[in-house]
Amino acid sequence: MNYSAFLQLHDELSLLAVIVIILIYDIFASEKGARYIQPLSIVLLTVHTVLNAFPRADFEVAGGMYQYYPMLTYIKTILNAGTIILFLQADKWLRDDSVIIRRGEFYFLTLCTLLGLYLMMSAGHFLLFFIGIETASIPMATLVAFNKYNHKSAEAGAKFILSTVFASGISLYGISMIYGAAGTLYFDDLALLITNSPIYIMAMVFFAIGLFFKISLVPFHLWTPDVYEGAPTGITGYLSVVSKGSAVFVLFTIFTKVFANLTAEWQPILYGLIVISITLANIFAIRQKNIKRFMAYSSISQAGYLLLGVISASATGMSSLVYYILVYLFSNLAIFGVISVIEHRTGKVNINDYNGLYQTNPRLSAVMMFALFSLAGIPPFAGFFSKFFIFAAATEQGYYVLVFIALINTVISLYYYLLIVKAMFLNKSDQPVERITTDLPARISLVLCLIMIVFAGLLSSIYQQISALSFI
Amino acid sequence: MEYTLFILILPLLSFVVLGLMDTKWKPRVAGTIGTLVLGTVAALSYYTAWEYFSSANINGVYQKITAFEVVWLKFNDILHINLGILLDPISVMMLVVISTVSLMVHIYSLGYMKGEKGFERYYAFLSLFTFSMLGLVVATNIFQMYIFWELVGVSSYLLIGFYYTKPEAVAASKKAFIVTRFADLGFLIGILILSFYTKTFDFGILTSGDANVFASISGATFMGASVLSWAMALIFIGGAGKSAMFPLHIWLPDAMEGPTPVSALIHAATMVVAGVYMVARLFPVYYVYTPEVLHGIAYVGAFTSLFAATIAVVQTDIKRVLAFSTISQIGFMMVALGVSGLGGQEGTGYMASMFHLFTHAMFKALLFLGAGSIIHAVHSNEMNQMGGLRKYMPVTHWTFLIACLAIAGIPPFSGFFSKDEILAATMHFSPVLGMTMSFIAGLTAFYMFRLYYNIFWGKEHKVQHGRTPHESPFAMLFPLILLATVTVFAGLIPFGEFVSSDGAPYHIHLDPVIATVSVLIAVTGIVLATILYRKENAMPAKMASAFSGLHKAASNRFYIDEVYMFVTKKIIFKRISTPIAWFDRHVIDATMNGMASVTQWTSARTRFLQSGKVQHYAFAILLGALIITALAIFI
Amino acid sequence: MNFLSIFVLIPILMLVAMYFARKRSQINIIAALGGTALLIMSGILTWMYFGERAAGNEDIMLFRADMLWYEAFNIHYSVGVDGVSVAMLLLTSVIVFTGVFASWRIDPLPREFFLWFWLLSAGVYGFFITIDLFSMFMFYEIALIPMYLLIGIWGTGKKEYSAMKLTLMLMGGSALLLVSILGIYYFAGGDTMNLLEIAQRNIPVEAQRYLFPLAFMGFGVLGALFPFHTWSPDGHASAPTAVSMLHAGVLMKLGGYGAFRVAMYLMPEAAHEQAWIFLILTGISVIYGAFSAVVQTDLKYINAYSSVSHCGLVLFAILMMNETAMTGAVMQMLSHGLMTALFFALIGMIYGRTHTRLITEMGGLMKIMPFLGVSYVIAGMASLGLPGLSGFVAEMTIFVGAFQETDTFHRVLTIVAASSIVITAVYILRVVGKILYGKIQDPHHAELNDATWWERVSVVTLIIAVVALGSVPFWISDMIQNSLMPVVNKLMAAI
Amino acid sequence: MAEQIIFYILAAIVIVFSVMAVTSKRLIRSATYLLFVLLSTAGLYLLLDYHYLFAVQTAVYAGGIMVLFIFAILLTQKPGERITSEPLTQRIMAIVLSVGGLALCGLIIFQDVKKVYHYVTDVEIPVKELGITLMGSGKYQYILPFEAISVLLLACIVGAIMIARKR
Amino acid sequence: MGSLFANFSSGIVPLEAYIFVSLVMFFAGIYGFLSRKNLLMVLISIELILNSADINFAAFNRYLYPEHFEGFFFTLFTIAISACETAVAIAIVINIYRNLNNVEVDSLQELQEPELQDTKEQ
Repeated sequence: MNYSAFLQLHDELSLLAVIVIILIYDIFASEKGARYIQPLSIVLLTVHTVLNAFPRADFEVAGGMYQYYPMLTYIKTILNAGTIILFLQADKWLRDDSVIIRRGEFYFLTLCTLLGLYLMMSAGHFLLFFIGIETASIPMATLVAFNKYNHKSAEAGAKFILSTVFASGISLYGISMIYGAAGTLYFDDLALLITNSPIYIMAMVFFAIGLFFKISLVPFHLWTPDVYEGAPTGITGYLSVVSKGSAVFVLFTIFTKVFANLTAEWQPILYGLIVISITLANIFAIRQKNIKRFMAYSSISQAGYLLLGVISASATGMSSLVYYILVYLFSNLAIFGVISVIEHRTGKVNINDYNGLYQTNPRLSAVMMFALFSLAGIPPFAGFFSKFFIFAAATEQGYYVLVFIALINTVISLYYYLLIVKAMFLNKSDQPVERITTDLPARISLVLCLIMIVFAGLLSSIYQQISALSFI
Repeated sequence: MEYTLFILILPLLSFVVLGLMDTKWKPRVAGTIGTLVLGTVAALSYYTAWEYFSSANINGVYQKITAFEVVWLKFNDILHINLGILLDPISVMMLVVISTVSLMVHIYSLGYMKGEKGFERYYAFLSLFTFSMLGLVVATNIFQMYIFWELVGVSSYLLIGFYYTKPEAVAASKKAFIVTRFADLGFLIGILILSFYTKTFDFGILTSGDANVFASISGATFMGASVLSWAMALIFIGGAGKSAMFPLHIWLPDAMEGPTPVSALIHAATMVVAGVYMVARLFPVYYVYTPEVLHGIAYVGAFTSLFAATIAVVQTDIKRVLAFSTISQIGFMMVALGVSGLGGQEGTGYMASMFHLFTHAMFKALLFLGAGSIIHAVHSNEMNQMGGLRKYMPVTHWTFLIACLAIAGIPPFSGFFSKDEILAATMHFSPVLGMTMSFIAGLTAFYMFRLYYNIFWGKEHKVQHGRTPHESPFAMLFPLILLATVTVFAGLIPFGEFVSSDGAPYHIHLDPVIATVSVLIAVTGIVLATILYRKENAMPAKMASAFSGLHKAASNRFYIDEVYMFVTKKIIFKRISTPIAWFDRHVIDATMNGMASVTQWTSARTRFLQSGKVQHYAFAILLGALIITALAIFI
Repeated sequence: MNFLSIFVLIPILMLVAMYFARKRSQINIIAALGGTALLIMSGILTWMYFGERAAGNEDIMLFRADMLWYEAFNIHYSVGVDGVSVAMLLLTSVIVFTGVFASWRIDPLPREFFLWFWLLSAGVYGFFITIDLFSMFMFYEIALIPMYLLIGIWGTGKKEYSAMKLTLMLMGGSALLLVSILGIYYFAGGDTMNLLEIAQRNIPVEAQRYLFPLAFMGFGVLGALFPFHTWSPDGHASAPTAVSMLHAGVLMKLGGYGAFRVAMYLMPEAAHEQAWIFLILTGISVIYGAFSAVVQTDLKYINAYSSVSHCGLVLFAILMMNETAMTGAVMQMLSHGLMTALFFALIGMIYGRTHTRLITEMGGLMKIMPFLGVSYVIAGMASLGLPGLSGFVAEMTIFVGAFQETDTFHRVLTIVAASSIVITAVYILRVVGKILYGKIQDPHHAELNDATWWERVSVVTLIIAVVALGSVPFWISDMIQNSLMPVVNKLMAAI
Repeated sequence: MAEQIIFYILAAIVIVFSVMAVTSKRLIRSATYLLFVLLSTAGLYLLLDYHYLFAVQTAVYAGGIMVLFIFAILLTQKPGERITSEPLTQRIMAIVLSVGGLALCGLIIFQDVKKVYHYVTDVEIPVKELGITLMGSGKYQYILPFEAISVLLLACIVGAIMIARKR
Repeated sequence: MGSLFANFSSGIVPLEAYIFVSLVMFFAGIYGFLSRKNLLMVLISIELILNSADINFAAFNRYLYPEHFEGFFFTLFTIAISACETAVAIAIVINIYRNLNNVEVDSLQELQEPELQDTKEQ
């Protein structure tokens, strides 16, 4: 029993250390000292991120139960960055009287879910994978219900936990079928054993439901708008980017690694899912009045685009997928940053409330607009590049029609993104949102997002780095 | 003879300078500049004519001299538009005509337009017109001709619409432009066809008689006629538009809304003969390759001539009478060209046409200027506002009379000679046609003297608008006198020595029979007019009621305008444009909007999918899972 | 970085400068400087281009520069110009320059207006100088999106609807385009995005059959190809003056330029196969736009439909696929760009005074504002193809070129298209007659002023350009013609 | 043979009470039926010679989870209250879907699952071996999930407390 | 199904029997989830779903792959996970109860698609 191999698990260990420090600090800190838990968490997470931002060589631990390859470093760094930005944006909210008492738990639980995502992504075995995904989901329910005296938040928490457990129940049943058919749950072994007999297909589909649910593809998306609307805005952002991004990445690795022999089966499945996800989400997004609900549908359709990277199942697909996650993360978080600033100050979350925002808050609306443009794929913002690459990856595999459908949907999505731009810039309002002085952490987060939105595309080195490490 | 370039450049410069300066200069300065420039141009033209006719005759044939030529726009290695100056007998003759009439009009306008608002603009436009017209006649190639053709059209548009606050003037200018534009489309297509097969625009090559040029086109046919016929017919449509041949003549009477000197210059003497000139220019092609088109031209000309003369008899607006007379006379020229042969006596028609063009320009300008002088005095265009003016305006009266005699074809005035040649040629070609033309000549004499008597004789309207009519200032009289002099003597020019169908000079001789008959017919016309109109009597009204149907139809110009109005307003506006615009808004646009609406509709109708109940969500998840499984396995 | 990149850098520099500018006067002066600089630069470029060609440089593209950008997709920032691009750059410069002056008194938010304005220009310039499919597409989209805000904020009428419609339709077009670009990239071997290199390869004909219509329609949407033109009337009608100018003047040219540069150049076989479909569509555009313009009562609608007609002629000529017609197409782009910009500038100025664009509510304006009136007439004359002004040269080149195609189908279409010149005359004269001539309709109009100096700068520049192009066309037509040869040769070889 | 009989009895209990648990009108009865199901499942584990699993199932489910349920039921329900089901149509839909799903999955599984297996009876797994497997770091050894689940447990405890306590 | 009877008579409890039990349990759970209004009932159904997978794991491990303990441990860990999940879920249900004073699913409908008043917007 040689446990020293586990020391190689830098990422998880250091994150665990952060979690433990925060937990202990939260428990033992004095009333006064508790104030510092916010900067402490942010600093610790930043240190953790920086320390683990350098790719290493491939390795396996525990007989392949934990696998490492350099791309994981990137995706984890991206998720870390997202979490840091989330922490920065949530800072103000966490100082509210209603939640200040639980802020220690907020950091702790969020980091736990992050650790769960780590495990999920690094897993080389379905058991570890399942534990990872559950670690990411179950505490997430408590985060969603974090504003527990708020009916909406409580309701969203309940809906989330019920549907997530339902989905993971199906997923678990699928895993049991895989086990029953193949006799092992190690990814590397499974890759050789899986054939295209019906039981494997059924097992794969059942298993994938759990991920589809997290990615919130149509028709597994129905929880998304309700939960996004009800959850605290920071958590909504987290759900929409960090949780979703890692799930897509895992879907890619598992589908291409474990179910490589079933490629001919899962590609059509994804094809259909992409089409209906993007289309239906777009159709629903058009009618939304609540901006968080709106962002939910936006994120569903973005998930469809993300899956274009998965369906191409190539090195290009992987790199463009990771890059897309990166860009999507920063764009979406910028929007959620602005939403949370405004929501926190005025409690307004309807799109109509954004009318005339530019008159009073030009900078916030500018950031929002750039982020929306980035999501819609307008150059020179990063979203254009990420979209182009992911489309290129899909066309490389011959998915012309799919890309075409996706592009037509891009136009629809542009429509509803422009609705918000229109609200902010074009519509006049008698009572626009008052002038808001953004607090420093949120401002830092927005600036960070903005920098990435503008430069992540123009500077090719980011993509080149990712591309150099992608593999099938 | 590169100096000929200045004939073009000077008016252009004058236009640009006057146009840019606009109201910055005093009217007098602008007028002076314009007139001086035109004087120089006229002098240059005369010198050119002198030099050309004295030096270009080599081996008994007048040579075509290209005085100047540059490539203006290269389409490809074969086709390119050149701009240049081609001197040959007819172009030189035209130079003289245009610069003379233009100069006269310039001088005349100094008096006529005095005190008008936009005097500078007027002179600028005159310069532009002169430039364009000169450019047209010296064109070395058909495309250059087309370019200046268009420019002439625009100048005409601008000048007709000179009184732009008058709705009639605006409408008339618009009409003139659009009708000629429509005709020009034919011209353009004709050029396209012709140039495609012959690989050239150049007149020199086209008219050289080289059969190779037309080798590739001769076999081609389209809808039963040879392509070359199509091309030449289409080109003629362009000419018909400018020269107001039926049924494209409708713009010309309305064009009289412009200032009268403009009518004299453009709508009588120069621009309207552009069509004739063009046919003459391409005459060898017409004659050799498409005689059927040439004959068609003759018939169109004859019909137009008759038609216009008939209308002229009943018009009461003096300028309209002159306008229809112009149409009629151009018809004569067209007929002459149409019946002409090539070379020597055979080519009498050609020569006669050019000759008539020349003399007509002079006497018609004189008529118009005289009419202008009258209008200037009376402040009205209507005949019944006039009468007995000969006492008050002696100079105008005499010059007008000379012109009337000339157009009626009374010797020794110039019109007699030219018209006589035309009748001779026509008679030679077809006696029926010749007789028709003779009849028209009589009609011409009749309506001109109807006009003459109505203006200068009959009942006096002494006081008009509180003023007694008085003779015009010298600036206006001078051109009248000068043109009258020319009108008197121009018939004596041995025109055949200079202009002929093949460039070789020949002697014209009068056919005494035809001359006598035609003079008799003319005199009959005059006598008839004298009886009817010299003194006020009831006969004209009786005549009118006797032929009431015809009279009414002729007064209304045979309802051609109404037909046009019907076509434009009812068909183009109501039946084409409005439906298209409607279609665009309600079908195409609605389709595009419809896509958006369908999306939104779907969006609004799909709410039930998102019920808010967690069981429904789970239901969807499971159903999705099962369906995907089933599809993946069983398909 | 090389000389050409300056054309993109100046607008970007302007973006930065605008960000710091505070007062209206500063904004205006900076913008004017930028516009002037661009105009001068394009002049210098033209001169240098002629110099190089005269020195015997036979490369297809001059002033090449190449910078690897995204290695994974072989994306380069690759610039180079030929005669066509130079001509387009000149056009853009003139219109940007005049656009600045036309929006001298833009209100409200002048700073923001110019920010978007310059972003738009950056996109347009970028599009014309790059020869890399990706960068081209990127600049293309950069040029599209500022439209939304420019129209939405500073426009008039149903501006929000129009802005949205315009943006969505153009983006729809670019969606088609993107599929096509990706297809071209992969079918050409997937190792280069450079136009010139792809042109050396042969894309399989089966692939071309799908990619060509996508590309052509994608660009065609911007080039107002029937039936995708409906954004144009609404968009133009609602846009502020300078934006209409830029949009009709330059942006619509992106369509023609792109169709020629990408669709025709890279996929000649399919172009030959499918030309007839698009010829019919463009033929419809030409006639249909002209007829629609006849009955409109809003000045901008008239001009927008006229643009549909004229731009249809551009695509029409491109599809004729011979040297002359294509030269004519480029000339028509220049000509239409200049005169439409002139039109929109004038309409904007008139609207700014009378506050109406309905021709039924105006009349006799010539007397009140002679400068604008005369300029309008000149613009109209250019539009209806008066010799000596730009329209004539372009249209004649197109018709002569189109007539070189010998079969009846092409012939008939050419004649049909040519008949548009008559209809053009009808609607132009109708407008001129209604608004400029005649009696003054509204007594309030009698007190209005003529053009101010900045408006005069803008108008006079455009008129000079129109006259220059129309009266001395040979230098620019030669330049264009020579540059077209590679494309034409490729098309010829594909028969 | 006895084993078979025991299995079928257990299986019958599991199936019957599963169905009753989800159809019962009273909440507390449902919970009781669930308890029966869980205990019978533990019995099945025993039948499979997984004694340790039997113990865990009994302790954790029957002991831990059921208690939570009972508390929650008592907290939220008034005694004797009948709980209602969803409307009939929805229940029919649920039945159709469940039965259809059952048919589909059953078909696939029974068609495809491996038919050849050797069943070794009466071999109890030594707990030491289990311990080594649980604590080992090699292949087929589970220290890593074990550690990972500790984080999950911790997070869930913290989360549940945070939500549940009144503060 | 024929093989089921064959195995039945051969004296060994067939694997299919276990799977059948688990399948029925699974779909019973699903039926419960879909048809019950009470949140606690829904949770009970979820327990059934998770438990059914456990039976599968154990049975597969014992019957087919007895050499390793993969199914065994999966079951073990799943039991722990379902305990966690139940704990959190019940906490949330209690929170709901505190907020809404009942635990009916129908009362969880504040979050749903809003009605649209006007669809006419461009």
